[in-house]
Amino acid sequence: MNALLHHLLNLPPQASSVAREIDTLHYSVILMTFLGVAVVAAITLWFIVKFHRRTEVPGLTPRVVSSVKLEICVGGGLLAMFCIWWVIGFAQYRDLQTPPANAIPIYVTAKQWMWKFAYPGGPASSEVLVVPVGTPVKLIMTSRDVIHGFYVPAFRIKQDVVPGRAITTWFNAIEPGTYDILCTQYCGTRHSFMRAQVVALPPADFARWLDAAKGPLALPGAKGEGQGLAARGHAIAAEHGCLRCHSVDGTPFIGPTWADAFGRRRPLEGGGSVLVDEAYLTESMMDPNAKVAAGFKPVMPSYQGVIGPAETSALLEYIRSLRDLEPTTQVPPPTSSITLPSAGGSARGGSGEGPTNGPANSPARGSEGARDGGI
Amino acid sequence: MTKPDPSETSEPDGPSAMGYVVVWIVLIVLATVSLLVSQMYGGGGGSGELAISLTIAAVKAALVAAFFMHLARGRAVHSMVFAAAIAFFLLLVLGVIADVGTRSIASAYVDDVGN
Amino acid sequence: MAASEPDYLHAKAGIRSWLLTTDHKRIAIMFFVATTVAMMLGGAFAMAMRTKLLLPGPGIMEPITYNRLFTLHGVVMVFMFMVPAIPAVFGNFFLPIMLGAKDLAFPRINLASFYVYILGATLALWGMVHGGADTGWTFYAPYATVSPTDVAPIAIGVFVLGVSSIMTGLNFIATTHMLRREGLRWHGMPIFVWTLYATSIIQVIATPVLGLSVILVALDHVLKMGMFDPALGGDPVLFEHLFWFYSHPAVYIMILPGMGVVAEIIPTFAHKNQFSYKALAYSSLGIAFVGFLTWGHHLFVAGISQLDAALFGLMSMFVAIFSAIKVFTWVGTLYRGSISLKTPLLYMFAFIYLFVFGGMTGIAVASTSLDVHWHDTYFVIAHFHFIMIGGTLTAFLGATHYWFPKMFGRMYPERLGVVSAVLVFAGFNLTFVPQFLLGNAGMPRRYATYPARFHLLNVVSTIGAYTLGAALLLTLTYLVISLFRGERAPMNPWHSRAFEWRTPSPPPEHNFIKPFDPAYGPYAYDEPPDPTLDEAA
Amino acid sequence: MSAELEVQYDTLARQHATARLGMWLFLASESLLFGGLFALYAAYRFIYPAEFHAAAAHANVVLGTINTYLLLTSSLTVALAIYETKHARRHRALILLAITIALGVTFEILKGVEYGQHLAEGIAPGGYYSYAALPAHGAVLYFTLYYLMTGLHALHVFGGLCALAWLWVLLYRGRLTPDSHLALELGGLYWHLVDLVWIFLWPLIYLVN
Repeated sequence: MNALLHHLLNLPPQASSVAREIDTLHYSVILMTFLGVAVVAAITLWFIVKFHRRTEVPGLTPRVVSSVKLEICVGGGLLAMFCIWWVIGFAQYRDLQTPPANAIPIYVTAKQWMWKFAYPGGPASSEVLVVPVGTPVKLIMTSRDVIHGFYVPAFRIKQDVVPGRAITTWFNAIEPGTYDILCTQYCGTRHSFMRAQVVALPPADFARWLDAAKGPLALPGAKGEGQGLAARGHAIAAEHGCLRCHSVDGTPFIGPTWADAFGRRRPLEGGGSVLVDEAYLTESMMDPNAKVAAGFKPVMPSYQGVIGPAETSALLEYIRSLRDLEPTTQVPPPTSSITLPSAGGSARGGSGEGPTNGPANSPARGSEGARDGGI
Repeated sequence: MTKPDPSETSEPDGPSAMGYVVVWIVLIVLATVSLLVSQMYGGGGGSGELAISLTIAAVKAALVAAFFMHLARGRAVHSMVFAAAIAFFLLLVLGVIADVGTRSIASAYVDDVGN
Repeated sequence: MAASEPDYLHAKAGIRSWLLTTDHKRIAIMFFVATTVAMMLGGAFAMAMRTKLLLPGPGIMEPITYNRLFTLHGVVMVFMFMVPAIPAVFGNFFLPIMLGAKDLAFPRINLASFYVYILGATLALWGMVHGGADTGWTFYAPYATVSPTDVAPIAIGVFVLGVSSIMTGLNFIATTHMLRREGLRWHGMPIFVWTLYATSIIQVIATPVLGLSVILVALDHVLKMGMFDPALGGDPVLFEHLFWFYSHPAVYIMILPGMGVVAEIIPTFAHKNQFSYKALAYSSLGIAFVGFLTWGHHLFVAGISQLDAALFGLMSMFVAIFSAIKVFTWVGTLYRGSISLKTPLLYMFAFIYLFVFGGMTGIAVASTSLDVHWHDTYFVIAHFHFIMIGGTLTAFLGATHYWFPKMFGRMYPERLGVVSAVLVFAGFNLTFVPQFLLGNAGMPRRYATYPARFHLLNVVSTIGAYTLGAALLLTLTYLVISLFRGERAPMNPWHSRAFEWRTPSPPPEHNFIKPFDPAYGPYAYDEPPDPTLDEAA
Repeated sequence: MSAELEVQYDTLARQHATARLGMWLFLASESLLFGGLFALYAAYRFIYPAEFHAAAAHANVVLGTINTYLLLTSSLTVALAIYETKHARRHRALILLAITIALGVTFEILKGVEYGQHLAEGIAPGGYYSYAALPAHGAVLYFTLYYLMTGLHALHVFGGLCALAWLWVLLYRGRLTPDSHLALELGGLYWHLVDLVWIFLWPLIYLVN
């Protein structure tokens, strides 16, 4: 039943703890709507046929007046039904509005025309909202300029983000995957481009991602002016958080390693393989889930519109520069200064494994939940 | 047209000249009271003071409407229009206050996160 | 004596006799032209938008262009067409006639309201040519106060249009109270008058608040007044409160007169008394008053308190009941009638179906938790277009066909009428049913570009829009032609008992040769008509 | 408000009664125009009680109070002017009307002085506010509202004054007779509304300190 209506009504996946029950109310209301229209249509059509005018000039018609009792019944009956919907709907609304006590907080900042997510004690900034599956997440949201609307259709949540106020909403993702974040409050020229993504990871992967993310995010002299394109690409990789999922030392991580990836054929999830070249890498950045590498889950967000052509080419150059590395060997400068999570032991205080024990652990990791497709 | 009933068509005649003056004196007195109250509270500025001064204001408004504007002896429909305006105004204020007054006070937002 | 009296169209000649007329009928005709032009303009904007949405990407126009388009579409359709359409055209024309009056209470204010309307429209249109706002017709602060586009002239134009609307409402209320002909009791008035009266209350009471809020936005945009500026501690949500305090009741300004039209057309073509006169009359007032208590349901996700959300959600359920009672009564009126399926009645059936569906989806979005998912998505777009187009526009078209003979003394081509009515209905559904599904899938409104997965339904919707546009053009064409070529209309082509059909078509300058006798009610189909009427005329 | 009977009425009395009703409807509409601002005031006072309190202490109570007495008195004089016109004492009516106008003008002048003082201190509305001594947020809103409310009211006073001046001329020319002076009546109604609004503005703006 749910599946059928869910399909007929063209609803997005029910990926949050509240989605299912909200949809159930949705079904009942919509079905009653169709029923109401059907009943009215049936009655009117019946009257049209039965009481069709047969003479050119109409004669007198009997005076028929509804009884007040009947009106009260109709009105009262409908009102009762509406009020039931109101009670249920408002109860659900209250749940949507009140985060559970154990919800983990994430700070959301909206501005024309992008979303920024910040984790307490975690990365200071991210274009992607990475959350654990099965744990309530509380979003504490504010806007830097105008009113925006935070909307995740798959979670059935929406909340206007008002400048000057901190407004919270919450959700509990129940399915790993990548879901759209759309801005629903008209906020200016590029309103319709103000999209982001939620990546729901299994708890273990989320924990690892968070640890990795705690590392410093950019090289000294970020953007690497005056340095080679590869160095610049590396800085961009750090800035956009690529390195939180993709290691450069051969360690398989949430996503496949970049070390010695370029120019090789890679088996794909669901059979076949692909040559890792500029074309494939670019596609994987822009449409990550088109060709997912074997052993990884399609949880990588698209960077379409997030990184421009120049940055893309820099990233490609950087990845190419890593092609001669032997997996599991100590990575050479400049990458060594920022490798994730191998920097664990170093002053940077990341808690990932070192490169040496990387391979040892990687099978174990391989068995754990989501892995990123694409690059 | 519907039969002209006197109250509807005859121009509502207000109080006598003396009546007007009396109303005016009352208004002045009330205004003074309101002023004194506010000075007495002197910086108290509590809701109690506001309630008092608004009540006085309401009384004054009622006097002006009833006697200067002839609502007292004018047509009922005038009073209805007047009452409707007040009622809808109160609805507006109540609807807004019901929101502003009962919002969960948002915690001060830490500005260094997010960017 | 009678026959010799010229009708209002020929009573006076010359352009001045139109531009400076105080005859409510001529002013109504001028409003008819003006609002129709506005509708075509808004329709053109709609077509451009739908064309752009044929492709997910930027396609034929820049986002900023699209954003201006939907703003202008909203402003033109709401403030220049929907709000004045039925009251200022058909209300203006028929309210005095239905009351047995020679004119409205304040004819000069009536004329003034027309020119104020023109002034406001000109201001807004000038603003559109001169940059054009991109704020949406809702002018939400703070965006509207910082928008790079030229918001002020359009906001002020809206304010001026509001003044015109207030003048109309004030005039109607005073007329209804003071100019009912002798013997016409409140409970003897046609339902259309009741709905206009209810509408006028909203216009007089709510419009000033809209005027204030748009003026505050304009002041902020031009003079940094900053009443809603968070930087100064202002709360943008308060603007939304003020705006919707008008703009939700405004929905009833737009739909109530349409409901009145339904309540006039159905008895005529079913040749049957109102199933429940009082229900229709008082539900109109009920909608007008309770309609003021529901504005908050536009703010469920705007950051209002839960208490407010609860109150407004509940009130929204109540206001729906009045509409339900109306539907019940319209359908009941058909029972044991003598139904003749003419174009106006077809439009009324379209109205009832679309209104029931639109109304029920209104209940759906008022069910608070569902609104969270649907708010600001295409579901809401589809919902209120069901009410605004499926309701008001359908009623407007029905009224046009129903009263065309009376207003212009000519008949419209019945067969073409039926065809276009069917086309309008089909095109409408094709346009907006897909938008419900888009909303379910989560496509936000005001999106210049959209994710590719929404593509197919958008294409379908656009095709529907073209159909609807074509149908409307067809209607316009044959109506304009029949203005001159249509066969002469008799006094009462529909065998109606309503008051306006007891005076010649078109009516003389002062509406009646011989005033109607209210003793013969407008819906008294169970007894013979007023014998002193010559049906032949 | 012409004295001749219009075609849609059967008696002049009914025509005048209708005009009065129309005026009342207009006043209702007007009061909702102010109502929006009062609602904003209520909301912001609720959000920033302390700031409003501090800012209000800075309002010019003296001028505000004088203006209150002026307007209350002008309401009396205009009412009396109508009364005298009704009883065919045109000369008195002219004087009373003149007094009303004078009081109104004085009101506007004092308001101007008040504005001048505030602006001199840098207390300007909205983005132009530059008065350091008061808490920024709430105070700006208080004074912006102060300017908006009193400004809108002052505009209405100005409109009323124009109407009264025109009426004075009509009266002077003897166009307003004891049995036909509807225009004066309506002008009076409008003036009383202006007074009504001020009756509430005064405590809200000046007396909350």
